Amino acid sequence: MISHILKRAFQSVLVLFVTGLVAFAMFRFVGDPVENMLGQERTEAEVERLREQLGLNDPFLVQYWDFISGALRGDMGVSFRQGRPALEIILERLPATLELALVSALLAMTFGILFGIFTAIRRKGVMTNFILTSSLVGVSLPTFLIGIFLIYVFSVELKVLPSFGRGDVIDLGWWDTGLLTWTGIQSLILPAITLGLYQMTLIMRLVRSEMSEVLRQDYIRFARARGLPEKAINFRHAVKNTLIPVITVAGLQIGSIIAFSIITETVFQWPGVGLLFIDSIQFVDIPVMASYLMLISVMFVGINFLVDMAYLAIDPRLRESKGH
Amino acid sequence: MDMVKRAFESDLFWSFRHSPVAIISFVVAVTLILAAVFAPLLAPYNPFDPGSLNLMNGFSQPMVPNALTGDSFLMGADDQGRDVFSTILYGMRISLFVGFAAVIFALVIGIILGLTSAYAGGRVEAIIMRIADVQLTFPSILVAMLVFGIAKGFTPVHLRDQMAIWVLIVSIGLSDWVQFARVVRGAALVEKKKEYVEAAILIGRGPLGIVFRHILPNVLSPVLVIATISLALAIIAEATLSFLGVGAPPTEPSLGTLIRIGQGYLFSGEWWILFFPAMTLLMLALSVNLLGDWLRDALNPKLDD
Amino acid sequence: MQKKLIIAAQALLLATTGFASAETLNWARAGDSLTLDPHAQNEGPTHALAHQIYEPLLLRDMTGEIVPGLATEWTPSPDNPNVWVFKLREGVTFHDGADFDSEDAEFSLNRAMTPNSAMKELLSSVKEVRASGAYTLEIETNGPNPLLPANLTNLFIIDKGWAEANNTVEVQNFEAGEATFASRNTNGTGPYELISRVPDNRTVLEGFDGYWGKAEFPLEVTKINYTPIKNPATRVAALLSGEVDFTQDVPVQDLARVDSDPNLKVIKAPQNRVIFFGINQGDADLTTDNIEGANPFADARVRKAMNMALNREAIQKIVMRGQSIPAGAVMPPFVNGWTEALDTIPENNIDTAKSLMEEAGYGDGFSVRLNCPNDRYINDEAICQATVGMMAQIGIEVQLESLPKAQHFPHIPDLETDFYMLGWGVPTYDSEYIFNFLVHSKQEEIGTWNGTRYSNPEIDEKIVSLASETDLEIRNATIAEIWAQVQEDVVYLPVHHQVLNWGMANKVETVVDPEDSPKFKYFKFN
Amino acid sequence: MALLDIKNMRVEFPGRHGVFTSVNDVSLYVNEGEILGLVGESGAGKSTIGNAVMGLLQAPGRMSEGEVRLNGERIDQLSEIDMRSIRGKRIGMIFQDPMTSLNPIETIEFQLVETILAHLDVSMSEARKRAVELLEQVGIPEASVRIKQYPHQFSGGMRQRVVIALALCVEPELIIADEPTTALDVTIQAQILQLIKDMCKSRKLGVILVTHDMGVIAETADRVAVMYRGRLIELGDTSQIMNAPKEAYTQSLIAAVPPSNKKIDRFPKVAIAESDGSALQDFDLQSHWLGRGSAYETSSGSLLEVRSLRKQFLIKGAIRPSNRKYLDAIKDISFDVKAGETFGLVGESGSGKSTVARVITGIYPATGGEMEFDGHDLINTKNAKEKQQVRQDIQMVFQDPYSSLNGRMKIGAIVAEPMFVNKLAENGKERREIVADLLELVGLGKDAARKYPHEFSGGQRQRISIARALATRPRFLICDEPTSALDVSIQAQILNLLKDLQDQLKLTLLFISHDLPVIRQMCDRVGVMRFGDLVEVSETEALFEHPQHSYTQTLIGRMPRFAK
Repeated sequence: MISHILKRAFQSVLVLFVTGLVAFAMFRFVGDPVENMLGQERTEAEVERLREQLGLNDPFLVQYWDFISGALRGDMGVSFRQGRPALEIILERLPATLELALVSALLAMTFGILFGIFTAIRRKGVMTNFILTSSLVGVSLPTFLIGIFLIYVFSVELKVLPSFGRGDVIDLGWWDTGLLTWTGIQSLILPAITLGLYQMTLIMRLVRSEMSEVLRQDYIRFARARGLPEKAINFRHAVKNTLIPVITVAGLQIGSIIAFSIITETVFQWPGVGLLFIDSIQFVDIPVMASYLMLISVMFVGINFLVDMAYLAIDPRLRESKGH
Repeated sequence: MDMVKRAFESDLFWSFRHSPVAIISFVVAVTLILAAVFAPLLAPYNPFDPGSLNLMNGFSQPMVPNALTGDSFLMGADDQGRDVFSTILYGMRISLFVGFAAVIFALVIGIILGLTSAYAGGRVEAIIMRIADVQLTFPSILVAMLVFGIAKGFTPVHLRDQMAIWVLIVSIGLSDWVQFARVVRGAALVEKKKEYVEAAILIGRGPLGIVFRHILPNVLSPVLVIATISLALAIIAEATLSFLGVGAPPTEPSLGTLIRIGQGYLFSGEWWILFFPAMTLLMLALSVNLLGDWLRDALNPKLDD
Repeated sequence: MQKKLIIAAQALLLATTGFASAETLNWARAGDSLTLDPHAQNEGPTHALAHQIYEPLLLRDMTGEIVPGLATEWTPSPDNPNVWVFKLREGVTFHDGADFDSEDAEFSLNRAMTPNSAMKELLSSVKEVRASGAYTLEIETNGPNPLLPANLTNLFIIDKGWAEANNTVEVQNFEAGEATFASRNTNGTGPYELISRVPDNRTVLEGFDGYWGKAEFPLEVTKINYTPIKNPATRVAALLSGEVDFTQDVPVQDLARVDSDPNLKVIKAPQNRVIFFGINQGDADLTTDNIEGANPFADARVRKAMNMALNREAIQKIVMRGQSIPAGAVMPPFVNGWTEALDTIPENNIDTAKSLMEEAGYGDGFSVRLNCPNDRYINDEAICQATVGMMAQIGIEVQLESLPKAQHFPHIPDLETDFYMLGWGVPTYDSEYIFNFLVHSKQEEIGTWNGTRYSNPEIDEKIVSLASETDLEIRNATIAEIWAQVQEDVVYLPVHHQVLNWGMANKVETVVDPEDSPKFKYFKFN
Repeated sequence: MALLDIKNMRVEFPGRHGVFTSVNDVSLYVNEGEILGLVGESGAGKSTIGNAVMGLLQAPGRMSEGEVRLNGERIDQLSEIDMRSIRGKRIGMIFQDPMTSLNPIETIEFQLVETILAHLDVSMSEARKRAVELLEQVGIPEASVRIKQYPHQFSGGMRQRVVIALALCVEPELIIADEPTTALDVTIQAQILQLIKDMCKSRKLGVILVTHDMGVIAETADRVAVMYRGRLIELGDTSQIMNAPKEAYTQSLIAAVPPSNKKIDRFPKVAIAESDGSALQDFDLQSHWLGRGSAYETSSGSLLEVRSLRKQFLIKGAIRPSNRKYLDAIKDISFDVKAGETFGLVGESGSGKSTVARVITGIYPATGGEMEFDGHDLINTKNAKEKQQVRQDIQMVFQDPYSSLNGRMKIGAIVAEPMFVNKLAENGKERREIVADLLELVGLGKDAARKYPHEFSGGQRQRISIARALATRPRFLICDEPTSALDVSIQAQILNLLKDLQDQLKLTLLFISHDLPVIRQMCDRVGVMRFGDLVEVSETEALFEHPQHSYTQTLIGRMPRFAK
């Protein structure tokens, strides 16, 4: 068990180093931050001075080392764009993204699992076909278009939901939340649907196929032969067995949701890290981009780890001899 | 002949004939793919030839002659005076090319790595699956943006025009191979334990012969399902990337680029610039998705992910 | 029934988002201010926000006129032609209650000249800033500088005591690795106080009770909610849905829709920015063309042909929806040196252009790369695309490479492009500014944005002479001479002057600021 | 009045190729305290009857005619909800595979208590108490501790006891046991059958025991119903059916069962079973391709010598060797196989007998020991050519007829592949001719070459498997449970075929099986394996008549026998 955790931890660190390296390789090519930082009146000498100051003239590996050693000390550098510590900016924007991602994931999980179970139990039928096909429409259009379409319908034409931003947020000191105000919740609806739709379809399909598989198992037939009520069979025996593999995928999807929030946040001007990342790319704000990627990696690795642990907790077969 | 006969007698074809959804999807998908392939024959204009464009045709309404030039377009003209219908046909070529190539790229990498890890086992398997995990750490759009950034640095200036498409292919493919590898590995591990593999060892087949002659054909069904769904995903991914500014160039737009451009005209009344490309994309992705869905049920493999 | 529901929901939305109040203005634009430190960035959105909170000695009002700010009068010193004397406004207090005097002005201008300041180029001619009385400030320049006041319109004054107390004397420095106090906090003399700010998200300003100009300006806007909305469609949606009262960057194709909305209106004015193409005419060979050993752009006939092939009216009509002014010179119309004749667009004549190409020996055409930004100017990428088509008509096959601004702009000073799009604004409203950056041969300190490799020693000499010429008539004559040569040599292919489009609720009354920098103290509600 | 009375039952499955009638006009009954054996080969419809009684037919199957009465009350037309109160409460069911019949992620207690509460109005604690008692009754030691465990913590036999406890937990009147011991080893099988018998007698239960195994029926059932292709062929007392079957099918079926008490030369032909093809044609082996391989000396000495063979499997990897855990699949065994004989290896699952086959063929490398085949060192040979030569001489017929053929290859390609890989034929034409001959030889006919495996039945596939093995012209053929997946009538044919081939081609056989009667019929000498050890090697008849080792004695004692 402990060796398992240690192994995981080691792999995680490796992943982070690789992420950092790849991220850095990219930054050399997204553009030159210096032109953005200086106005059109800048001189060659100015450019040189700033490049030197930012360490952009150092060899690639030196820059990478500076970044990694800084990161280990919790110093991710200073945003070229805002002149504030990159980590601080990221952490300031993180609650927005996490709230959006969590609500989307919750929506996706709830409806994905419900619809998945429904369509697995009733394999044929008008309702099943409707759910299956209409959910496919949602993944057959790019996210940004769905978002803009929702804005058009619900903000511009019906004027019932806000088109941008987070509404009023309440600062809890270490976390600012939009979940406690009416405007905050209103503002969350469209982005959460946009972001969650894709994952919902994915989870629904997964639940459906896993559950169909489980329903064919002997122990389900045996449960039926013992005269257990259909509800107990479907929701106790089948669903629980279905959810074990679903947890892994769904857990990993949370990571994807955070990454995909880049697009949703851009469309809805949601003030989270995804939007920050896009702004940073445009401005070649290297410290912020690097911090963002590291953050995503840390979260992903963390989620992976938690999913692993959840797996152990739920599946008794893996519990004692730890399996795999 | 034998193959054809076998195909028509197969359970798969029987299930196809009894599924109206599958038939309709198949017809739509094939029609669109053929339309894309034969775009130069079908399209009234060549939208990729800038010299033939007349800017004054810009924003012509569908089927209404342009007030300035008198030209009339079936689906209207876009902001550059391009015939929307022709642009969609040509754009679909690019989208489909990117989609197919990305899926093939992912498929080849995924199959090779999946088979290798399943057959070799041990350390090789551990390393490959770890790489897959790391790959999963980078969500697909980030992978694409990374590849795009890196490629831009390495491509010589005069090759940049062609670069965009290949970068799209590589980046979408790179973010996609893991699921192929996992499914192939899962299926191959099952196949590897079957006795026909032992029989093949006994008659003296080498590892390559066993993997490619024996195991590979038996793991292709789930791969086919994933490949179909991946095709739809790749086409959508291309569109999404173009929204982030890393898509096909506007002078030779893909469906995604057309939608990206068209979404700017959602409020302004020039609905046709967005509507037709979006509907085409929807029909294409939906029909491919539905086909994949049907295929999944018809082949009923237990997909690992 | 359904309709009723919708109306009820609308009412709810309106009530809860609270923009029913006549005094609050919900303001959106594409980008946010980068920092609150007024000397750390020389950039539009940053200055636009700073103008609400801080004030310069003198400023341009919404019509572009230079008017008194914290200085009430300014004249060249009668004793020394190199010195400007400013009489400062009395009875002005900062938001924290501190009094404003010449020490603050001296401190602020000196701060703006430190190496970390982004504003120092505007003050490069300044030798010394002196507080010569409690309310008198003297600025001495290296040699006479008649245009100095025009350079001061975005140089904001901060409180010396506040800066020292909060250890924010230095403009922020990236090497130091931390944000300064001034980049997050403000203490200006301006009409609005900062209430709260989350960068890229929302900034809230409220009227400053102790503002000196209370009697002088309408000040009908008492509260400002400022939100940057990056995605154009979302920005328009926010305006159409009523969530935003005022936005600066309305996409041209949506102007009609906004204007036709009964609750909204659009107002327009020419912007201080000209869009043009630069062409590499100085190199012996081009790297991005298909002609070996020669530079087709070096032939003036080719450049003239291109100038003729460029159909500016079509671009204006279709790409810009009429929201541009076709340009004949790379100079916005407000600039000293501008004449109608210079700005007359060349005739669009493909046949003549073709014969010019023939004469130059390029009857079969050639191919070349065009570099273009895709997120900087209004419809920049679409203009370039249209240009590709127009050039194709005279046989020039253009490959378009459109890139985000961070990747596009370094190509120009680094001389990595042969054909590129650039836009230029002239904050000093004088032609010298254009010559210094775009026409003079490219050198370390001058001609830095001249990516055309155009180099004319005679012209260079004339440009340098402008800086110290005090006789305005001689100076204007030289400017005219330089322009004549630039036009003759077709150094640039001008496209158009951008037009500013401000979309707003009907209740808002304002004119368009040519620098795209709204000053809300002038705004009225009807 | 009979406990369960089935009248004219007809069950249909509509499908792609029309309506398939799985059960056709079957009438039978079961009394209290009686075990009715329902016997038949695969596809006979015997399991379908059980499912139809329970109302658990897989869609779109349906009972289209007939009636089912439980204690005189019609139950085949009940609604799903009413049926549920019969399932488990009045009729219990036991499934074949104990490994998959239990929900893997719930405790045994949960599953028992849930079932009790579903039918009885008792409190939670009462249900728990009852659950523990049930486990004790079915013979699970330390029931109160083990009840908290999960299914994977139980062995196969114990799991089947749990399954029985679940079926019995609300004291049903009737139990339908669908192949309850097929997945179990002989020794366990006897225990489980005894348990079912005891429960039946002590609780006055009616039991329908569905099985394909005549031995099980002979030992357990009071009466027997014989099914064939959906029809009830014969119904009678066990002794009558076993000793004096009236119907021809029953007769041939019983004749096909390998007798456990004596050795017979050949199995009689089964009249109604699938066509046997033709028997071996008279090949002139001297001139035929197959004969050319057998030009070796048939010495009377040992063809294969195995000395101190060991095989370990790594079951838990670790960086430090001392932390690694191994499973000893074969612990130090030695035996010889003489040329031309059939050497049998018998043992229960997990005894290591299949591993021995795979080590000899080289599919698994040996961990230690020596092996010599016709003078060639099988373990230390590095010479690739020599290795391949030996490999060619040793071939194998596998247990599972479904997984041992590559479903994506045509039969012709499957049989031709060994010749292609080892370059045993001049060209494609010759290969095709040899394939045709081989297919004729194993009784399939040459047209089989153009078909795919899924077009063949299990017995036919084993013939293909044998043809493939012969295609390298081997001298030594390992048969690893070649008939354990086959019906008894087909088994007889395959065993006959193997005997014939051995005679004609002078093959040496290593015959591996868990089935003692089959071993007795096939082998000259037998080795008994248990937990990786070879506990006894002896002449077959001597072994069966006078087993020396105590384990052999147990094994032979538990062997189901039925006297003809």
